[in-house]
Amino acid sequence: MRIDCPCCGLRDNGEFTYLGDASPARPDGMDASPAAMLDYVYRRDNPAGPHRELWYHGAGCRSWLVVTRDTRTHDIAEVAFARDAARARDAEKAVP
Amino acid sequence: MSDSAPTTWQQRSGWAGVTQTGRFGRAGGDPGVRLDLLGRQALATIIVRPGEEAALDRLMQERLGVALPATGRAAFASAGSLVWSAPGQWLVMGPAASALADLPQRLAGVAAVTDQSDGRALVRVGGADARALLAKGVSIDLHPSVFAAGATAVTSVAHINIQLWQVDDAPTYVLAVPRGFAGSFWSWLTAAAAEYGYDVQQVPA
Amino acid sequence: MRYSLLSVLQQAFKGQRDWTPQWRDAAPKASYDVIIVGGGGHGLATAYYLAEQHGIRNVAVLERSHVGSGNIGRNTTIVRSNYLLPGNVPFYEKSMQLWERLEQDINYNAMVSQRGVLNLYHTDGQRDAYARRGNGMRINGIDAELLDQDQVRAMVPFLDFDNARFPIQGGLLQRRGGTVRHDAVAWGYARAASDRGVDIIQNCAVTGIRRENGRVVGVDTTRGYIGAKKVGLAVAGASSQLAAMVDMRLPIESHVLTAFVSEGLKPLIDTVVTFGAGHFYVSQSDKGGLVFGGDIDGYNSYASRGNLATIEDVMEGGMALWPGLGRLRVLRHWGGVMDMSMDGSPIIDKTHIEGLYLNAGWCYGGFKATPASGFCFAHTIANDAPHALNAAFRLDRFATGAVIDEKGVGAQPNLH
Amino acid sequence: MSLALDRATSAAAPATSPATLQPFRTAAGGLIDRSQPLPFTFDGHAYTGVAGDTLASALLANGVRLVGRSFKYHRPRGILSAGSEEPNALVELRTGARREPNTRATVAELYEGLETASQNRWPSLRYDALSINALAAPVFAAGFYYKTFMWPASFWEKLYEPLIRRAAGLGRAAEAPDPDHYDRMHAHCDVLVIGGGPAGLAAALAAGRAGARVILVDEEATPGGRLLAERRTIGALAGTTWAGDAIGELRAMPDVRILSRTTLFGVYDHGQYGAIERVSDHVAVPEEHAPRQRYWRIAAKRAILAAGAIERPHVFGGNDRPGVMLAGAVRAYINKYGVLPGREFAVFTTSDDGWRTVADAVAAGARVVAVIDSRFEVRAGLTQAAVAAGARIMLGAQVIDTAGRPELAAITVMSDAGRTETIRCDCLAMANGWNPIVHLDSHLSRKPVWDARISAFVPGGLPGGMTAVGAAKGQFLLSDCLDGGARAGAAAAADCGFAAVSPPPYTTDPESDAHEPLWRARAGRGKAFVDFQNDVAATDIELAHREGFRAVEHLKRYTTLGMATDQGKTSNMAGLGIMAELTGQPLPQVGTTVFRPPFTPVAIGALAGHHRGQDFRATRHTPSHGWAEANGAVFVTSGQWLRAAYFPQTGETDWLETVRREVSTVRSAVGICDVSTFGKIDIQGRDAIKLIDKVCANAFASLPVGKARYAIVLREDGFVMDDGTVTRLGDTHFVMTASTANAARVMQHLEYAHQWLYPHLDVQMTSVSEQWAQFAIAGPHARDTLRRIIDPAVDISNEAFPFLAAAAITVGGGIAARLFRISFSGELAYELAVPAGYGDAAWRAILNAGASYGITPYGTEALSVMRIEKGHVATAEINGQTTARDLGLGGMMAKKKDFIGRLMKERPALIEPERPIVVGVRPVDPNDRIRAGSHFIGVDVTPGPEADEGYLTSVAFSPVLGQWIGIGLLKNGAQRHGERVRAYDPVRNGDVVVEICAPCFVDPKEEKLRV
Repeated sequence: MRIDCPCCGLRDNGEFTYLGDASPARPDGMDASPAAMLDYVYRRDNPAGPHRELWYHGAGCRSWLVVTRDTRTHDIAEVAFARDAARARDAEKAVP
Repeated sequence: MSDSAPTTWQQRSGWAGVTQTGRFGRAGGDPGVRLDLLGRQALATIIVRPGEEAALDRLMQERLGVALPATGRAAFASAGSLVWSAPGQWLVMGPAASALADLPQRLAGVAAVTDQSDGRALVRVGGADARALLAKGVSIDLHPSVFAAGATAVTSVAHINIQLWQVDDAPTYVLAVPRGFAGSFWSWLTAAAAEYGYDVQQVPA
Repeated sequence: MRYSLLSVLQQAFKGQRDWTPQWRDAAPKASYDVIIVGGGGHGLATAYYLAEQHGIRNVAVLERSHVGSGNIGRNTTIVRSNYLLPGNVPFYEKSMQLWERLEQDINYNAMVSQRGVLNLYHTDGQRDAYARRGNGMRINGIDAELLDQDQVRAMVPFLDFDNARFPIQGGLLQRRGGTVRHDAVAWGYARAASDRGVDIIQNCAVTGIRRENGRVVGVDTTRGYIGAKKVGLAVAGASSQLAAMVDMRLPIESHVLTAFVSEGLKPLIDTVVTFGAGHFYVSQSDKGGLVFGGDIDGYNSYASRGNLATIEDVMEGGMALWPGLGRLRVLRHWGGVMDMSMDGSPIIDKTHIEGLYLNAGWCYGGFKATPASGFCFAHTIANDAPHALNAAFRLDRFATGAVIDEKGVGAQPNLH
Repeated sequence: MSLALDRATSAAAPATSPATLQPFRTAAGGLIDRSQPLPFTFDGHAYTGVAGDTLASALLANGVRLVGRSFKYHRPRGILSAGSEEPNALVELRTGARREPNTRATVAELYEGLETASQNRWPSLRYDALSINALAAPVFAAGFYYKTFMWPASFWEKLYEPLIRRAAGLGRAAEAPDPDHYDRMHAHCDVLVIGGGPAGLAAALAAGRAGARVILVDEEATPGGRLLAERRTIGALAGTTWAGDAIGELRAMPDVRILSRTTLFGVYDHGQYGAIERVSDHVAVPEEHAPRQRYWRIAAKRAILAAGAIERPHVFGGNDRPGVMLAGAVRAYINKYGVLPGREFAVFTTSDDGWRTVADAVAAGARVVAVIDSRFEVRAGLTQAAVAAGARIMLGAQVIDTAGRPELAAITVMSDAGRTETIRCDCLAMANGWNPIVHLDSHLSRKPVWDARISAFVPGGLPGGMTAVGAAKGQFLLSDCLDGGARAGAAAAADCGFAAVSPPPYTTDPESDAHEPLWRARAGRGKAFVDFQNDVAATDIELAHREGFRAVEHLKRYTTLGMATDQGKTSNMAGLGIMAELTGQPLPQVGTTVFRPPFTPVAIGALAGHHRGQDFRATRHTPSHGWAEANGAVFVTSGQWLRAAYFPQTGETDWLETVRREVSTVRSAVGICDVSTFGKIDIQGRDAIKLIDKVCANAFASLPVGKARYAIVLREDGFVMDDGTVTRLGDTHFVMTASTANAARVMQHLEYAHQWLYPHLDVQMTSVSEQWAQFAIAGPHARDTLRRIIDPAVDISNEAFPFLAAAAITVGGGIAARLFRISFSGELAYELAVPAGYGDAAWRAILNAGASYGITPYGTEALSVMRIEKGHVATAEINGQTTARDLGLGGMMAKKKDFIGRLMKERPALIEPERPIVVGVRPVDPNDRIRAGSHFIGVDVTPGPEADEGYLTSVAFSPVLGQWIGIGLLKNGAQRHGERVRAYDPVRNGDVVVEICAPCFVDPKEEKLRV
């Protein structure tokens, strides 16, 4: 498998470490509920199909990436810097 | 305990105790690979602060006469070289040990500067078989149409994270290896180079 | 026909004419007392124990493909009960005990081979961790021996003791551990369950789970609707998909694990050995192939195939442990889709939906669990309450914090 | 009964001229070099082949046709094929540590002095004792073992299994480590062409001419494929000439690489391919510095599958007798190797191309006695050569049996009317159509599809970027191979952005590929084999059907069809065909087996490459490693690091004695320890403190500049990930340490928090683990020692530089350094960091400076003793299963800030009072020794699951207390100080009564570290 790191190009998946589903957002702050945290830490959709997931290019540029990959075929549709995706996520959250 | 003296504060290269100079590997013909062990030079990581990339670029042009290289690129100049190393990060190299001492001050508020001069062991790899040799360990495409002089990559070789950059189209490469891994890296490099024959020399800073 | 040496000899003279299908390839009835979704080892064992232990025979096992087509036929056939944590230990020991009498119980030779499982240690810290494990096993009445380097050398002299990056210091040995012919487990349970009245329905995929008034009433399948008083899910690899039919999100990810077999060789190694300093374990099948594997690839996947990074990692582990492997050849590698749970331990429990039961999250340890899993799941379904042996395998343990994390790596399935 | 051949095979060959030694070598022809005789041995007999031979062709040239014994019934077996699909001719190659079992004689290139042996036979190949298994064949039907060997239960491991194991298996592995080395190479290309036959060559030419970067891989020593095995013409050229020209043109192209002797074994995701180049397998021993094999990891934008096809055997009684061969293989031996596999040939065909064998055999000087074609009508002109040769032509007939002991001497043919007839011949060529090699495209889980025209599976939806051409696509005509290959090569180049010109169509000699499959012939008396290597007969498939194993995977697993070293290359289709007949289903509905990588078996050593022995994983060396090594330190592996465990001095005989001295010296004078292995992370930026406060569970906002603080990092699930320190070097500048074991993980975690959880923070972070050498200097004379090496201006008095102070200083006359007053030993202690290049110098300087105080270097053992004496937790306690509360650190958890792990650590089971908590332990009898890993059990309690109350995590012999001490995790531990329990250690026969105490044994008021 190869992942097209936005700054390093196509690299073997051996250069990366995997974290998992990028969909859950951390219930941040002192008012987060244990139930929401439980959901965030443990429960997953685990889809057979497109999956947004976090990978870390540890043997390369040390960027965290959000990779959209089909779990049935391993086909990768998109790779983005996690930081950019996170900023977009937070911007969306900020909208009332 | 023997051998504790002297207390002269002598620097040791990361290659010390690991490498031997001379001709090795395949005996006949010219060695296909030349390995130059580079002495210590000033090396630092520069990480730009949010929104300060233009300012950093300007400051580096003033200081070294080279612009911040783009992703995957390196720029070499006599005052110092800049090698991209991660988003918003560059390695800066100066010829002498103290060449970069002014940088933290100069870049204050624009970028974080962290000395790495002792953290890497550097080797220059040249010779007719240099590209083939590296292809044994590096999974990136080193074809001249893809990776040529001025290109750099952060990747891994033999389970060791390294950075390499190509300095000319001979081709010649420089590899920066984390200091503590120098022994294992050398073991791989020499095993891979043996079939071409290789020549090792020390190159003073 | 009962299987025996006599019946085999008789059939030898009759050109093997009188054998009949080992299990009935049943067509679905309108309804059942219990439907087990999943015709793998766990599902078939559950059906068998429902019939055998609880007298519940109006049972169907629904299999989307054919019996034994999932992980029961894709694993590396190792059985053991050398677990660390109290939640796991008695359960896996029960499984070991059921393995030890499996052939007599189901009249099918699954070649349970107690050739020993040897886990190597390479540091003092690992030794102490194995001592902790071994002592826990002994306290539970399970055999465990802590071997030093000489004892390991005597057992497996060809390993790399002298030039290793991580020298072998010793090992934890469970002599009762070993291997079992995996396919035969599925076929044997299928035959035994079928003989006891269970309908084994192949090529029947569940497409929906129907509920009325908060209680399960049946399942929609590619072969039509089938009613059921109770439905048990035993579909490791696809648990999340089935659970999604009733809007449940599970603490499970699906990952791929690659396994390998070499060409056939004359006997070389007569135990199961696990490398402690890399990802590699190996045994030799009765046919002569070395069966080995390593770590999961470490990303969500339903593709049942792995990639080169992991394959190389396994081979490097193999060569580091056993340098004589160099000229032996890998014949085939394949992937299985694992239900990786968030703490590395399984789930056998009732769900919040009445009449719906869940057996899932086996990670890559499901094969050895097959008999006890069936035994406990059958109990849980029959009594609507867990057996003491699976009392720790509750779904709510993630909320309560009573997680069973053998490796101590936390809620990250790719690390278990 | 056997014919003239017996004399040739049984005679130990005397060493005279090659010609007399090779009775079956043709007078001329073949792509071999007759001027280079190559002596070799088989089962101890000396023979001679010639350069260009495979072991199989050389054996055949010498008249050796009995080559092996089958797996189950030990039936005599010969050579079926001329390629990598060979199921029968498996031999052991070479001897000693280089012995390679199960090698296919058909792909083993001959070299001078090659030693080979048959396998799976005893005492000899010709007289194999276990061939009595064949007599019991009626019992040994598929799956019989599932039904028996069950009584008595204990006999399985003791008797049945050992017998089965000894009888099973094929060749013998070498008993020594593999002496050769293996190389790895990464390659990239635009177009990867898999297979160097006519289609592959045409594709590579078209892509290469367009300027694309091309890699062509081919299994054989010379590409050419079937062109080398058949007598064909392309345009005005002989096929072999055309192939030679094509290779020459490709070699001249700068961006084309031809990898011969290379098998593409697997297709992986996103255009990654694995291939093995057999660099040195055709020589006795690799040249110095040359690898035995090279593993190519190829990344390709486009791939062209031109792997060809495999001919199908016929299934009939006695079809496994040596001398029964694939027709294509017969032609290959004749045309490529100049070898006649027999003198009197018969051909059993269902395809037009089988008839080609007649003309080739006759041209090489053999007799063709009969051509049996099960079709009732064949194309006009097809029979011409056979008629001319005087062969009998038997249409609508089938071969149903063979005779000969052990090699073929005659066949029994049954006419359509049911009349049987025996025909004498010593070689039967079987032609039953071809199966495209669909293996590689199925590696990515694509199912092949049925092509009724050729009655075979062809590639279905191909993996991204892959195209099939030629025979691999089911196009068996040479002209189609060439034109299809050229078109595909041009298209692939165009996909990669190269302007490609479509070449004009190729012209060839006349050909036809008409064929009607015959899945099995009518029953004869003998066993009709489907899978030769695993001895699966047609009757086994019938039995599987009878017992309900009808799904293709069931069929395969129950009968072992297709599971041998050839992975069913010659057998799977016949198995499916017979099952289709039995179930009355069309064949494609029976299913297809999924072909898994590798395409042919791959040496484990090749995939491991450099990473074995000491090079299995990288070793990290500390800055003081050189000194420690020279001074006799004993090292311990700690993650990737090698650390000094202790430094024995002359006269010390026991590691405990050494460690005791080191500890005592530190506690009474001073010692130095290399702690460079800790992870060190430089954190800068306006929001650095915010990030640190999110990642650490204790509070840091209040940390003043110039101070260090102990830090605890939790996982989000509330368990402890790691501990370390955070030091504030400047207002917005911090350095954080992580434990040796977790350094990489903590760095990754920080990056995760920074890039994913809190992307708006102004933080710049980088690892400086390799930049700084760091040494702990501990003991009452630590300050005195330090004063001698730091520059005079630095004030390290207790007042100016108190406990937990930290500062950037200089040493050795202006060398930048960092000094931290932190202590894990409980003594007055510092950690001095210097640039790693000065690490060795600093280490020596400190030893010199401390010499007059009696300084000792100490290693990880002494470090561990002292931290246990102090009750500090380390890796053994921070094992991923413990919370901060378990470790006695619960009180440090911040209450007023959010941090990773905050909520989850409060889950009910994690705060229940029963939960084991850290305690100190010491044996009641001070002479007793305790061991980590012992479990805690009540003093008079019988061991059992309910009695288990926790375990000992760490132990040490404390020189201060003069006895063993430990720390452990005990249920309700905090309330049980003073209580006695047992440290129960049955795996080491230990059972020691211990007293529970507070987890701190030395200086509990911490007076020593503040002086």
